[in-house]
Parts: sequence; structure tokens; C-alpha cells
Amino acid sequence: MTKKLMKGAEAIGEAAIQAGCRLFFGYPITPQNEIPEYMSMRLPQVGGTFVQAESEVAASNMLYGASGTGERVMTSSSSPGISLMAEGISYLAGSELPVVIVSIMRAGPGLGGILPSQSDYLQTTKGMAHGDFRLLVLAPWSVQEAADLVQDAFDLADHYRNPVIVLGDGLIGQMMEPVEFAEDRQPIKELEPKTWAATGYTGERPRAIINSLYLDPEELERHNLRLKEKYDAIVRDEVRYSSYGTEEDYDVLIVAYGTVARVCYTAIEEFAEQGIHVGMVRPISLFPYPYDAVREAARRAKAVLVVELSTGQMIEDVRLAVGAERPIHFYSRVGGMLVSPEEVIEQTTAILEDREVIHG
Amino acid sequence: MTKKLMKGAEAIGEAAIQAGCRLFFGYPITPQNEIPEYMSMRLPQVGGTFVQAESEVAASNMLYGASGTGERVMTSSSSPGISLMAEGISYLAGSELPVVIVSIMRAGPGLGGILPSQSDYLQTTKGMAHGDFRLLVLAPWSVQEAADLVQDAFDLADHYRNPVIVLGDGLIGQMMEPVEFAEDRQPIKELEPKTWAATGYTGERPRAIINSLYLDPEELERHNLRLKEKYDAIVRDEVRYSSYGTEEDYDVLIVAYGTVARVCYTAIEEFAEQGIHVGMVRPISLFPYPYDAVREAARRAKAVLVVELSTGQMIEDVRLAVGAERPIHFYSRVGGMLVSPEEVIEQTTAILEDREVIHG
Amino acid sequence: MQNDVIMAGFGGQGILLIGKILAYAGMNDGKEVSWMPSYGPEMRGGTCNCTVVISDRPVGSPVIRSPRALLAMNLPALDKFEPRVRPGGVLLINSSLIDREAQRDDLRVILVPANEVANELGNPRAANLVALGAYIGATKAVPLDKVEDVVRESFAAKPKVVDVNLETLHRGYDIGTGAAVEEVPVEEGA
Amino acid sequence: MQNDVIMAGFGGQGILLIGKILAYAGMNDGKEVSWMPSYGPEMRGGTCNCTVVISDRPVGSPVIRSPRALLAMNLPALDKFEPRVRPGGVLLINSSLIDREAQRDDLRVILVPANEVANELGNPRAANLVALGAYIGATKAVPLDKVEDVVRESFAAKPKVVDVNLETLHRGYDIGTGAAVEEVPVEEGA
Amino acid sequence: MAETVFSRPQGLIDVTTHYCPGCTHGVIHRLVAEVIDELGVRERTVGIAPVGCSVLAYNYFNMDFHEASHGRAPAVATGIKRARPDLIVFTYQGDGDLASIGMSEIVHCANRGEKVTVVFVNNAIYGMTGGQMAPTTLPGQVATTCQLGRDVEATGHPIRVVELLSTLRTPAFIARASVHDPLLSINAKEMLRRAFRYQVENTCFSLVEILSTCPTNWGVPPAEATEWLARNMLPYYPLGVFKTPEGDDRAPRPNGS
Amino acid sequence: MAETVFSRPQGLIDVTTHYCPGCTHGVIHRLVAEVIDELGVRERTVGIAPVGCSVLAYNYFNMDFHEASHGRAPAVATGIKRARPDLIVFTYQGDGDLASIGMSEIVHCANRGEKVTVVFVNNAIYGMTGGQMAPTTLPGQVATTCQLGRDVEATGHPIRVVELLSTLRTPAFIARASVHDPLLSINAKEMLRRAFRYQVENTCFSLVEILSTCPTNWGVPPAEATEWLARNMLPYYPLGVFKTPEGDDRAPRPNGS
Amino acid sequence: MPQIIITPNACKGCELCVQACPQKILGMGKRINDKGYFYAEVVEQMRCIGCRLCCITCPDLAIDMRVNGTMYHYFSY
Amino acid sequence: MPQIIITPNACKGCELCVQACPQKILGMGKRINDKGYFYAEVVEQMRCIGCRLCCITCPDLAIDMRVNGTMYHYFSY
Ligand SMILES: Cc1ncc(C[n+]2csc(CCOP(=O)(O)OP(=O)(O)O)c2C)c(N)n1
Ligand SMILES: Cc1ncc(C[n+]2csc(CCOP(=O)(O)OP(=O)(O)O)c2C)c(N)n1
Ligand code: SF4
Ligand code: SF4
Ligand code: SF4
Ligand code: SF4
Repeated sequence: MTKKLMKGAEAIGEAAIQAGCRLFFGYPITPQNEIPEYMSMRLPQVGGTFVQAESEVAASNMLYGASGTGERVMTSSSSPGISLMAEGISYLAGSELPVVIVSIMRAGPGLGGILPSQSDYLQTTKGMAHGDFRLLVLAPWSVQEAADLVQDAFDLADHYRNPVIVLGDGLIGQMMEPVEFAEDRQPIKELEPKTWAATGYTGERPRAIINSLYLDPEELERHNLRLKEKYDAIVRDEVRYSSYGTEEDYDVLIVAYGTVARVCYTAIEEFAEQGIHVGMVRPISLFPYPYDAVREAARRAKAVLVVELSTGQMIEDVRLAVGAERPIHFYSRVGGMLVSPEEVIEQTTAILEDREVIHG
Repeated sequence: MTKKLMKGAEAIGEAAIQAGCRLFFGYPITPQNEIPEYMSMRLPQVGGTFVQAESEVAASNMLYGASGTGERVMTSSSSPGISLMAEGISYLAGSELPVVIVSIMRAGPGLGGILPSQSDYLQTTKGMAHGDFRLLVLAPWSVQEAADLVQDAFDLADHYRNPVIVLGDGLIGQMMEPVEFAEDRQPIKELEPKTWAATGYTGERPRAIINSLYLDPEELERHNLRLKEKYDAIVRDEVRYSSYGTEEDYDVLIVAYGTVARVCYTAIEEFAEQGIHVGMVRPISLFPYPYDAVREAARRAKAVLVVELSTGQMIEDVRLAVGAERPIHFYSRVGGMLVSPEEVIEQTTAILEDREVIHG
Repeated sequence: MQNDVIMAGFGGQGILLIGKILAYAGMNDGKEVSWMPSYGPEMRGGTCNCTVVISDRPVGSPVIRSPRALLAMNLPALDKFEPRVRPGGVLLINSSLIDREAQRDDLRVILVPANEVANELGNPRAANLVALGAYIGATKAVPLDKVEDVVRESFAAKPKVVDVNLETLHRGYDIGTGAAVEEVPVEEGA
Repeated sequence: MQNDVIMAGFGGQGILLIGKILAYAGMNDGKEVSWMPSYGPEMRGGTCNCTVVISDRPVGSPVIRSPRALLAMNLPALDKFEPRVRPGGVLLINSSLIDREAQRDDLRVILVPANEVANELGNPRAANLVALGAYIGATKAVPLDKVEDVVRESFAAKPKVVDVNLETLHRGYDIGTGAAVEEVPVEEGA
Repeated sequence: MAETVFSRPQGLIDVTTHYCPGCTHGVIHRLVAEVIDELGVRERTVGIAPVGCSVLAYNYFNMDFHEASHGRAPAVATGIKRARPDLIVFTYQGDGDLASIGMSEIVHCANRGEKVTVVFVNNAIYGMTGGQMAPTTLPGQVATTCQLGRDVEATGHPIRVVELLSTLRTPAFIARASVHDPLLSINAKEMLRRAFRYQVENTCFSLVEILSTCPTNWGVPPAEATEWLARNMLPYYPLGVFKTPEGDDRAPRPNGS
Repeated sequence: MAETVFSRPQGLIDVTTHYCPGCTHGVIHRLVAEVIDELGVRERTVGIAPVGCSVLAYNYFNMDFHEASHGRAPAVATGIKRARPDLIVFTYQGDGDLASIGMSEIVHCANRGEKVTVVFVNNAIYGMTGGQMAPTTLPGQVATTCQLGRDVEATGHPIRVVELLSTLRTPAFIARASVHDPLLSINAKEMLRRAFRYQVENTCFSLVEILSTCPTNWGVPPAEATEWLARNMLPYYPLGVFKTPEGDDRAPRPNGS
Repeated sequence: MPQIIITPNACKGCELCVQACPQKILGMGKRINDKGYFYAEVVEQMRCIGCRLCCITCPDLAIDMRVNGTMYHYFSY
Repeated sequence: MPQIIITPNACKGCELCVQACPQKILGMGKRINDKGYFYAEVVEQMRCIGCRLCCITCPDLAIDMRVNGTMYHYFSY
């Protein structure tokens, strides 16, 4: 299968279509407009449907209805738009509907700016909305990985009956890279028929009711505990990450995700050229978070450096993983500014020479 | 000043009015309807204005406009309604507008139920919406404290130019207890004149622009870092908690907040009657979280027991505080079910006898 | 020392009101008090209840799973809450509307013909006050005069009903106290 | 080995296009590539740029602060990016529209009269191809034939323009290579 | 040998509803179920319950059902219908749900011409949450958030949803009916019949607003509630058909004034 | 000695806007500023910028200004006006902002009769985000999310906001104007004058929809854009006054059909 | 001959049927059903004209109607 | 005598004024301003009737008008 040079946004759309997504509901917002634009053109070609919702609130509820019929559905948005979907996402999780949501982070808070950022990490991984629920969150660092994760996301969503968020930033959406789509891709999870879907009650199965309301607290408690079990299973089985430079010994471990990890990777290579070994763990699943991998990799280092495009969000998970065992340093650029390899090298060198690190 | 027996919801409304709140924008939702109902009656009596918004989305944006004029304004809602305010709250934080939001948690996710819960902890303290921002979060455990914290909330909001959330649950809203309002209450923070408010440009001051948009990433980065400094100041100066039974030595430390802490308090007293000492730290400010207090109190114990009405949310902050230093046990009821003193006693006893603890 | 009670019955029986009167009286007596109504699904269907706690220390949980006393104004209330009352606790049964006996034998059971008494006194809508009086008489949770004061206040608007209401309260009180010595054997005999 | 370049100029100059052609050629040459356009506020105002990275290892950051080469198609572009080019890097200046000299003396500077050349060839809208050719010639970032293939593909629709476009590309290429030996002294003399 | 001429439709499950005595939500449930039975589409119908007193409608209608978040039923309906155009999709919404928080969703659903049917129950109050003011609450009417009666100076006049939606250019069937009187219920059923038929024939979006009582929050006995409705709601909310897909544009023209 | 008969109003700061060449947002800015100057209320006016191409309006209007989240300007205006009734409050909103995501807020703001003025700029497209379909996009018109032209079967017909709002019972001034031709701009200014005057006199809510060009996303040179507007938009979006506080109810009546 | 069947435990005692009956042959009984409501009863079955207005009125489907033989339909429903 | 003053750097070269002028006395110049636009110029000041339509048309306030002495107003603005 030949490689194709594609914009991240288009690769994401094409990946969804190849994964069998036939319905897209979305509302324009920079920097991910190319996704709905691509879907509006491509979906009709494959017998699918594109609906430009009147708002993100409506989009999330259209998603709710469509996925309740058992179809594979997707939406995409960026920070302010994702916030508007909060209530809808809580309903999706409460009703256990499998949907894929592509979130392309831009700088905030409020209207903020439209340039890349990672400042929605805590929102996406911990506090998206009210109620006890969790979202599966996958963070690609390249266009190819974005395409792959989107396809996996549909399988994971169906398998767990849970919303899955593919979390990227403006770079992922805008950049072009070679992409390859496997011709005969197989689901990564075994998928049961969606007997729960509301498609008309003919009596062959119990009435299908797509619902998150449980007025009886004992019932709701049972529901909450069932959900909890599901999330525990996800934590057990779906952790994803990759490690770099960890085959050698290293003094500093870098933890970074998404496109920022690419920048760090460049830095690591430049260190390598000077014969200095620096390790990196790149979380790919942000929920479930690779706590063990980060902890063990950190134990092999003298210090940890967390690099993100936020004033300090993923670092909370690194703290949960590493605790007081190792000093945890932090470097970031925010507001749409990007971290450069040069800056990572400087910060890392400072730690190696244990100079005071200038926090971004 | 005489005590008055008041419903929590009414005490909250009255406290706001006595703190100088003259505008309320809200949308009905159980279990906090008595707050807007009280305000709709009382505000006109004091020359204020009550507006029943068409939705929580609108309410949060009305709040945005009104507080931009420098007036003291408030809204209240419950879980699904709070989720709908997510985008608006991010704008409020980004534009640094001082508002007070009363959030009465009910069980979720989705429509869930209307009975008490604490399952919006992570949302409220960490991930309410997109962008790097934090909210000041205060959690009362009694009607009197609810009234006091609401009044403090207005001072804190004005002082820090930041939204403040008073986070309660159905019990706080519905129960009646004696309340006392100080006649000559003084602000707890020195308050500067709101020269930033948009009240018409006469040339005496620079044009007032209430805004969170910064298209230039360098500007937005500066803005984000300024906000970060503000949050750091809040973390430094506004931590609130109280401790119980910590004057004695104890083997088990309970950490709980809100009405759940009252239940634990009853348990602690019953232990005391049997001559068994159990300690408790009750966080009152959830952001900033009393990490140090919890850590130090935990170090004096053999084990920690976290009790919440969620499948495990505040426990994350307890882990951040205690790390691996002490075993952290967890007990909870969810879905609107309540924890009883008997259950807390059983769990605590189990830890004391170190039996396997049945997790709720 | 803590007194707590669950008062439960139909919607229209004025349960929440006597709960508030009790809480007020406790507050005026310098005690710590809390009053917690039922809300949520169980309200639909017309049943209603409240929990009142009166204590000389700050009130812990305002919701009591196992109360020290139960005032059951109708059968569903008795069915639902009787099993939860603390051993040795007080069980007041509105015998006017409930014709079954108590199932627990570890409680101090007091039969209160609340509606009959209220009707006798030509104050039919005040069965709730009879019950309140009986609870006070049986538990002495608060001094009677404190309750009287609150009753006076609450009905200040219509003075003529104050006296009959106080009388109604007293009749209940006597049942409560008297009961403390007589009712139980009667109960056994029943 | 990595080649990276920032190509920058006005909106209408076909900068993003030659960036894509370069990336495609790199990909077809079996290299790892990335193409990153500018987006956001700077777009308003009609300036536009893209960063292309061609490497034999997976591409790290697709955004390059200090590129190994700069292709400046207009003055604002030169002003903005010249200071950022890596010491020893390549600086291609569209001398048709930019009449100032390079300020850095630690760069290999190549003056490309892109518009003149394109006009000469009666292919006025292809100044961007002249520039692309010059970049290839100067850096050998990808083999010329790979670029030719992509050009053929991209203009497959209108075959008659293919040849002139290829010629345009070659003229640029010669300037790039030739430049590699001559331009610099000329530059010094200028 | 006797024949049953009136009994529970197949479309309704044989359980007692949680609705208050005399609440006409029950009548509207029955009319909708009867129409669905008559059209023979029950087995391919998916209903959508709102957030409101009818939040539990899925316990009463004998068909697949969907919950929707408050006010968003039309968006949920859009999702279902776009995913499965073969299904018959209807929403059942109260006036707070549809006319307050859900205004944007209903306008856009109608304007997109989604081939769904909306049953809009207007009882001029928020029932489930305990009687707060609705956009449809009448001038002077008392509610818990306007305890002195709705003041049109401060809160504006009641919204007439049917009139509002009738101005949209996209073809639709839009009508208003009432069930406070059995003879009008018969007419209401006819309106619902037409609404669903337009969907079954895949013609257009359809909405029927049905005036309904809320004795509990109006604070009157059921029998008086029907009179209250006739006296107060009918004059402001005229019954009838406002727009048909065949009919012409109902939008007002500029009147130069 | 020469007298200046036309120059920049005080209400506009002397900076170049970020608007594309020929975009009539600039004309509308000027008209609004001129009216505010003429009424002498600039020092007590607070404007509200939308999310859209005019998001930076606060950099151009020489008065206190507010940002609003996308579509919520009418709610923000409500908050400001209720807090400070002495201020003159106006929102400046595009058609995506007001008619799509902001539909609920504009309907309820108008229906509450908030004493604010809404300047509604209808350019039949999403400008800022790069030319996606708006609720106001015309049938067949090409946009990046309907690249084959708007298909009314799938997306419905364009929404006519002025017609929709005119049906509300609450008194208001509602009109539509255009600025694609200088003589019509003169009329547009008159409409704005009336709208703001109604607010200054504390009479009612006022909204003026103004047809505007988006040469960039329509993909035509400015001079052709004005013709495109005249040819395509005017027939569907008639100009004129649709509702005045003095005038009578514009809601359609049931037509029995 | 139309016959009204009221299911006592389905009735919530709202009295709407009593109001609706043109013949005024329905009334509220003195007995309480399982839900605690005084439920409606047919007082004069004989005078029933089978108009079904009570059935149509009842929000709780507490009223069914059966007829022996044919019967005149006052309206189509 | 009306006088049109066009500020070159305020002009974005949209040509709307050229289109708007009833006397057709405005045209686009050959020179580029600081923003890179060919800006509008007055070609025949003499024939200007002072209608102000170009001023009203210009989205960028690039055109001011001054008059010496009094002048006839074709419309109130
Ligand atoms: C987002 C959100 N806001 C508010 C509520 C609370 N709520 C539940 S139902 C309701 C209004 C119900 O009134 P209506 O739609 O008129 O239906 P009715 O109960 O009168 O039949 C409200 C405000 C909610 N559940 N979710
Ligand atoms: C919640 C949210 N959703 C989407 C966006 C992206 N967005 C910015 S402007 C805009 C639409 C602008 O179009 P319009 O309102 O017609 O104004 P114009 O740019 O045409 O003047 C959109 C969708 C956003 N900023 N916030
Ligand atoms: S509250 Fe009103 S609408 Fe709700 S069930 Fe009762 S009567 Fe019906
Ligand atoms: S994109 Fe369109 S609306 Fe926006 S400034 Fe340019 S022409 Fe004006
Ligand atoms: S209408 Fe139905 S519910 Fe009401 S009284 Fe008659 S039978 Fe009973
Ligand atoms: S209208 Fe204004 S901007 Fe346009 S060409 Fe004329 S002077 Fe220049």
C-alpha cells in the first residue's frame, strides 16, 4: 500500500471513513476546520452523511442520537467547542455510547488564540464534565499515528461502549506527512453486535432504551460501580506509551506527549550525537495513563523533566507516578508558543549540570 | 445578632445579598431551585435584579456581561447545568472576571439522579473547561459555613479577579440549620476599586476592554504566565481546612470534605466515646488544596482513609499529598446513596484491625 | 447527648411543619439542631419525611440511618422505617391510621391516636401536633415550654387557634409521658 | 542527515505549492518528510510561509526555529527569517523583488532573480519554480529527477505547461548549483 | 357478544404513570400511541424523552426510546434520523425544554427540515422542577420564580413557538391543538395523525404544539385546570394549522412603517 | 477656508482594520460609530464584539468594549444592561454567530425585550473560519462545507432572522438594510439611528440586520461582490422595517388549511 | 348497548371524566383504591350513549368501553 | 468647490469608490502603498459634484471630503 502525503486533518477524516465512520456532526472552529470540510466532501461519496450542526452543543447531542442507533459516528472540534460539548459528553459516557471525538487543542482560556497548545489535558483526562466517568484519551505525535489512533479509537469505543477522544494540537491538524492506510485492517478488539442499539422494537430483544437517568439511588449506584469496573478494565488493558533512548543508561528522563515529544526526540538525538544519553517516555494513552512505565523509567534516572505546552497539567500525573522518588523538573511554553529542541537541550543540560532551571 | 433557622439554599441566597450581590442570573435545576426562587423574591426588595436565563449557557454569559461592569454577581446550578457553563467559565477566568458560582452537586453522569453526590470534584478543581485556568473552590459542611463561605467568596473573587465556586451537595441545599449573619461584616481582603470595569469611556482612564482573546502568541503567553502567578498566590495564601481529633495521637487519619465530613465527624466522636482516637482533616478550600496539612497529619497516622461520594476523585489529591508514605484506603457511596457513620466506623475499624476493607 | 427522630407520613399531614417546630424549639433551647427533609424521587407518590437532630454538640450527619426515635403517621412510613430504629429507641405509631402492631420488641412503643384526639378537640387538622406532643413527652428532647413558644409564634397570625393548638400539643404530651409508664403493657395485652 | 528549509513570501507566490512539491519529492526519494504551513494571525496580512523537513530519520519537530536554509521570496520574509538561519546555512534571496543585501555574513547567500527568469521563459507565474530549482541546486536536498517527476504529476492536467515548467525548474537549479561556486564572491563584491 | 371500542393502545405499556392526578400529559401520551398504532409503525419508531415531567416517557411508550439532555431532543432526533432514515422518530418535549433551553435546537431542526415529528407539550410552566416561570408562562401568571406574577416589562411576553417556526422558509407541518376538552383532544389526535403521516411519507418536518394542564403547579384542582387553560391560554395560543408543506410562505413582509 | 464635510467619526479609532479589501464590515463599523456620535452617547456606550471576523471590533470602536463567546453576545448584553441600565449597549454579530450557535440567545434577548441594540451583519457565510456554510447561505451557494453548493433538501433553506424575530409579541424595532450600495448605506444608517434612538429613549429592544459582502470567501473581487449581493441576497432578504414598538402583532395566524 | 369499565386502581381521582360526561352518569365513589385515591364510578350505566368522551378524557386509561352489537359513532376518533 | 482627499496608506485598493462615483472621476493608480496595494486616486477633481458617495462607500475611511464655501447636499446623511 503506497504512502500518501496528507494534511493531518485530512488523514484523520480519511482514517475515520476507512474505519467505517459514516456520520459526522460538527461545527467549524480553527484549527481543525479541514476535518469537517473533508468529511463534508468525502462522506457523501461513500454513502455517508455530514451534518453541519448549529453549535457544538447540538453536535454532541446529534452524536448521541446517531450512535444510539449503533452506527459509527464522529465529531471534531477545538478547545472552546469541546467545552460546549461537556454536558453532551457526560450523557454519552453515562449512556455508554461509543463515539469518537477528535479534539485539536488551541491556546486558552476563553477565546485565547488559535495556535497549538496542550492546555486541555486536565479537562480531557480528568474533569471533562459532571459525574463519575472517564474518557479513553489517545494522543498522536505524527500524522500517521493520528490516522492509526483514529481507527483504533472506533474499535475501542465500540468494545468498551465508551467515548474515545483523540487529542491533538494545531500542528497535528495542519502539518503534512506521508500516511499509509492498511488495506485489510482488522479490528483491534473483538466487537459484539450492538444489540443495545435503539433501532425499532420488534419484540426480538428487550426494548432498547438509551438512557443515563436512574432516579433510584441504589440503581444509580450499581450503574456507577459498573462504569467504574469498565474504567478499571481500561486501565488494566489499554495503557499505551513508547520509550526512547531507554536501552542505554541515562541521567535525565523526559516525559512529553504529542507533537512536543517530537521536539524532545530531536533534542535527544542531538544529545546522542554528543554521546550523551537522555531517556524519554511518551504517553500515547493519556487515560489510561502509563504510571508504571513512567515510574520505572524515572527510577533509572537521576531526575525527570516534564515538557508540555501548558503551565503544568500532565505533570500532575507524573507526580502521581513518581511521587517524591525523583526530582521532577518542568519546562513549558504556552499561549501558542512552541518549545524548540534548543530549549529542551538547554533545560536538560541545566539539569545534567544541575544548574537552576529557568521555568518557561 | 440572633440565630435563624434557615434552609441552606436560602441562607446561601441571603448571604450573597448581604455581601452586596445585586444581580443573579440562573436557570432552575434540582436540587438548588430554592436559590433562584429566593433570589427572585429577595433581590427586587433590595433594588437588585433577578433574571431567569433561558439556559445555563446564557446564564454564564449574562454573568460575564454583568460582572464586566464591576457589580457583584452570582449564579447557581447543579451538575448538568454547571457542565453547560464550562465554556462561559473559561471565558470568565480568561477575562479575569470576579463572579461567584454556587454548585450543588447531584449524582451523574448524564442526567443521573438528583440526590447528593461529590462526583464533580475533579471537574470543579482541575478540568472545568479548556485552557490553563484555575477556580477558587470552597466546600462548606454546614448551612452556617455555606453562608460564611459565600460571603468570603465575593471578597476573594474581587480581590483575585477570579471566579470562585462554592461547592456543596443536595444536603447543604435542602437542610435547615441555625444561621447567624454578622451585622458589620468586614471584607476579608482589601479590595481595590474596579477601574478595569467597562462602564463607559470618558477618557479619565484607558478604554476598558473585557477580553480573553490574544491573537499574538507572545502576548497570550504573557497573559497565561500572569494568570499562573495569580494562581500561585492563591495556592500560597488561600488554603483552608480544619482538623479534628488531631490533638491526640491517632492511628487512622480520615480525609473528607463537605457534608461527608460531618458523617465522619460523628464516627470520630463515637470512637472517642470508646476511647479510640481517630483524626480527620477536612479540606475547606479544594483549590487550593491543603496538601501540606494532609501530608503532615498523614505522617502521624499509620494509615489514611479517604471518604467521598464518588468512585474516587479527591483521593487523587490525597495521593499527591501523601504519596507512598502511608497506605491510603478508600470508602465511598455513590449515585445519591449516602455514607453513614456506621459505615465509616466499620471501615475505620477494619483498618485499625487491618482487615480487608470492603470498598463501597 | 443527642436526640434524633424521623417523622414520616403522607404529604398533607404537616410532618415537615412539626419537624421545623421541633428544630426551632431545640435551637431556642440553646441546642445544636438540624432539619433534613426527604427530597427526590420518593416525594412523588405523596409520602414525605424529615429527620430532626437535637444535640448539645455540633450535629454530625443530618441524615440518620438508625434514628433514636420514629414518628410514623401512616402505614407506609411504619413499614419503611421501623426496622431502622435503634434498639431501645422510641417508636410512636399514629394508631388512628395504622392498625398493625409494632414488629420490633426491642423498642419503646407508644400508640398515639393522633387523629381521634385532634378530632375530639375539634382541631382535626392538628393530628400532627398531638404526635409532636407525644414525642416530646416520651423523649423530653426539648422542654415543653420551648415548644409552646414556637407554636405561639408560628400561629401568631391567627391567635384564636393558638390556645386549641397548645391544648392539642399538651394532650399529645400526656400520652407521651403517660405512655412511658402505661402503654407498653397495654401494647403487650393488645 | 537532515535538510530543512523555511520558504516564505506573499500569499500569491505559490510558496505552499513548491513546499509540497519538495516534500513529495523527498517522500518519493524514500526520505522522511514533513510540511508545515504557517497558520493563524500572521496569515492575515497576506504573508505566508511553510517549513519543509527532509531527513533519513523520523522527523522530529516539524517546526524549525533555526532552519538550515531560507528561501525568501519577498522583503518581509527576508527581514523576519534571516536572523534565524543556522550559521553556515543557505540563504536564497529572490533578487527580483528584494533589493537589499543579506545582513548575515555567516551564510551561503544565493541571489535568485526568480521573477526575471520566469518572465524570460514566458512563464511569469512560475517564479516559485525557479526558486525551488535554485534551492535543490544549492542543497541537493533531493535528487532533481525526483522533483521533475512530482512537477510532471502536479501539472499532468495541463501537459503543455509541463515542459516549460521543467525548463523553469532547471534554470533555477543551475542558478543554485552555479551559485554554489560563483555567487558568494559576487555577493562579496556587491 | 361485546366488542371493545376503547382500550389501551398497543403503543402504551400497562403501567400507572407518575403523572399527577388530572395531568393531561397522560392524554397526550395516549393520543401519540394511538396514532402510531394506527399508522402501524410502532416497530420502527424511536421516541425521544425530554428532561421534564415526561422524562420517564420511555417507561410508558411500548417502543425503543432515547433520552435527551435538557432541550436537545431535536438534535438527538436529527442524529437518529440521519443515521437511520427508515426509522420514525419523534420527540416529546415540554415548554421549558423546547422553548427555553432548547430554542436553538428546535429552530435549526425545523429549518434543516429534518423528517421528524415534534410533540410539544405547552403547560405554561416548569412542572418537574416545581413550577418556575417558563417562556410560555402567561402575563400575570404566578410561578415560583415570579411569585408576584409574570411581569412582561421585565421578562417579556410569552413565546408562541408555532408562530415563530411558521416563518421558516423550509416546508413543514406546524399546528397547535389542545387536550383540555375531549372534543379538542379528538382534533389534537387528527393533528398528530397528519404530523406523523407527513413523516411516514418522508415529506417534511412536523410539529404539533399541544396545550396541556399542570394542576399541581398551577395550584388548582384538575377540573378547574381545564377551565383555567380555556380561559387563559386559548386566547393567547390560538389553535389551528399554521403551516403546511403545500401552503405558502408565512413569513411577515416588511411593512415600510 | 475649507470645511471638512466627511471624515472619520470620533467613534472610530484611526487604525487600519484587519478586514479584507472591500469588505463592508468597515462600512458598517463607520455607520454605527457615526450614529453613536450623532446621539452623543459614546461616553456611556459599551459595545460587544462577537466571535467572527469582527472579533477585533474592540480595537476599532473608540469606546469601552466587551468580548463575548461565540453567539452569546445577546446574553452578555443582557448582563451589562441589567447591571447598568444607564449604559447604551450594542452587540455587533455575524450571521454564524447570531443565527447559528447564537439562535437561542438572540430569540430570548429579543423576547425579554432587553433594551439593547443588535447590529446583525449578514454576509451569508462564515468569514473568519474560512468560508463554511452559514444558516444564511443561499441555495446553491458554494461554501467549504458544501462544496457543491448548498442543498436545501439536506440543509434546509436560509434562515431569515428578521422575519423570525418579528413574530415575537414583545415590542421591538426590527429592520433589514444593506450596505452594498452607498445610497442604501444611507438608509442603513437611518435604520441604525432609529434602533439606537429607541434604546436611548428606553423604549424597546432593537435589531438591524445589514446585508454585507465577503469578497474573500465568496471568491469574487469586491466590486463584483456588491453585484452578487444585489442579485442573490436582496430577493431573498427583502429590505425594510419589519416591526416597530408602535406597530401591531406580526405573528402569522392559523390559516385553517 | 355501551358499557363503561373503570379500573379502580388505575384511577387517580382527578374527576375529569365526571366533568366530561355529557350525560353526567359518572361520579366519584366513596371508596379509596390501593393508591389512596377516591376513584370514579359509573352511576347510571343505563343512560350511557357511548360517546367515549370519558375514555378520551381520562389521562390514566382507567376507562375502557365495550358495546354489545353495533352503535352509533358521534364522531370518528 | 468639493475636494476629495484620499489617504494612500489607508486604501486597500478594493475599487468600490471607483464603482460608486457617479461622475467616474476616481481611478486606481499605478503606485503601490506601504501595504502593497495599488491605491485609488482622484483623476478629475474638477468634475466632482461633492455627492460624498465615494466617502460613504469606502470601507476603510480612506476618503475625506472638504469644501470651500457652501455646497448643495443631494441627500442628508
Ligand atoms: C441542563 C439542565 N438544566 C436544568 C435542568 C432541570 N430541569 C429539569 S426539567 C426542567 C424544566 C421542565 O419544564 P418543562 O420543559 O416545561 O416540562 P414539564 O415538566 O412542565 O412537563 C428543568 C429546568 C436539567 N435537568 N438539566
Ligand atoms: C464555541 C466556538 N465555536 C466555533 C468557533 C469558531 N468560529 C469563530 S468565528 C466563527 C463563525 C464566524 O462567522 P460569522 O458569525 O458569520 O461572522 P463573519 O466572520 O462572517 O463576519 C466560528 C464558527 C469559536 N470561536 N467558538
Ligand atoms: S407537575 Fe404538572 S406537568 Fe408534572 S406531572 Fe404534575 S401536573 Fe403534570
Ligand atoms: S473574510 Fe470576509 S467577512 Fe471576513 S474580513 Fe474578509 S471579506 Fe470581510
Ligand atoms: S378521568 Fe380517569 S383518572 Fe380521572 S377520575 Fe376519571 S377515571 Fe379516574
Ligand atoms: S473604497 Fe476606499 S479602500 Fe476601496 S479603493 Fe476606494 S479608497 Fe481605497
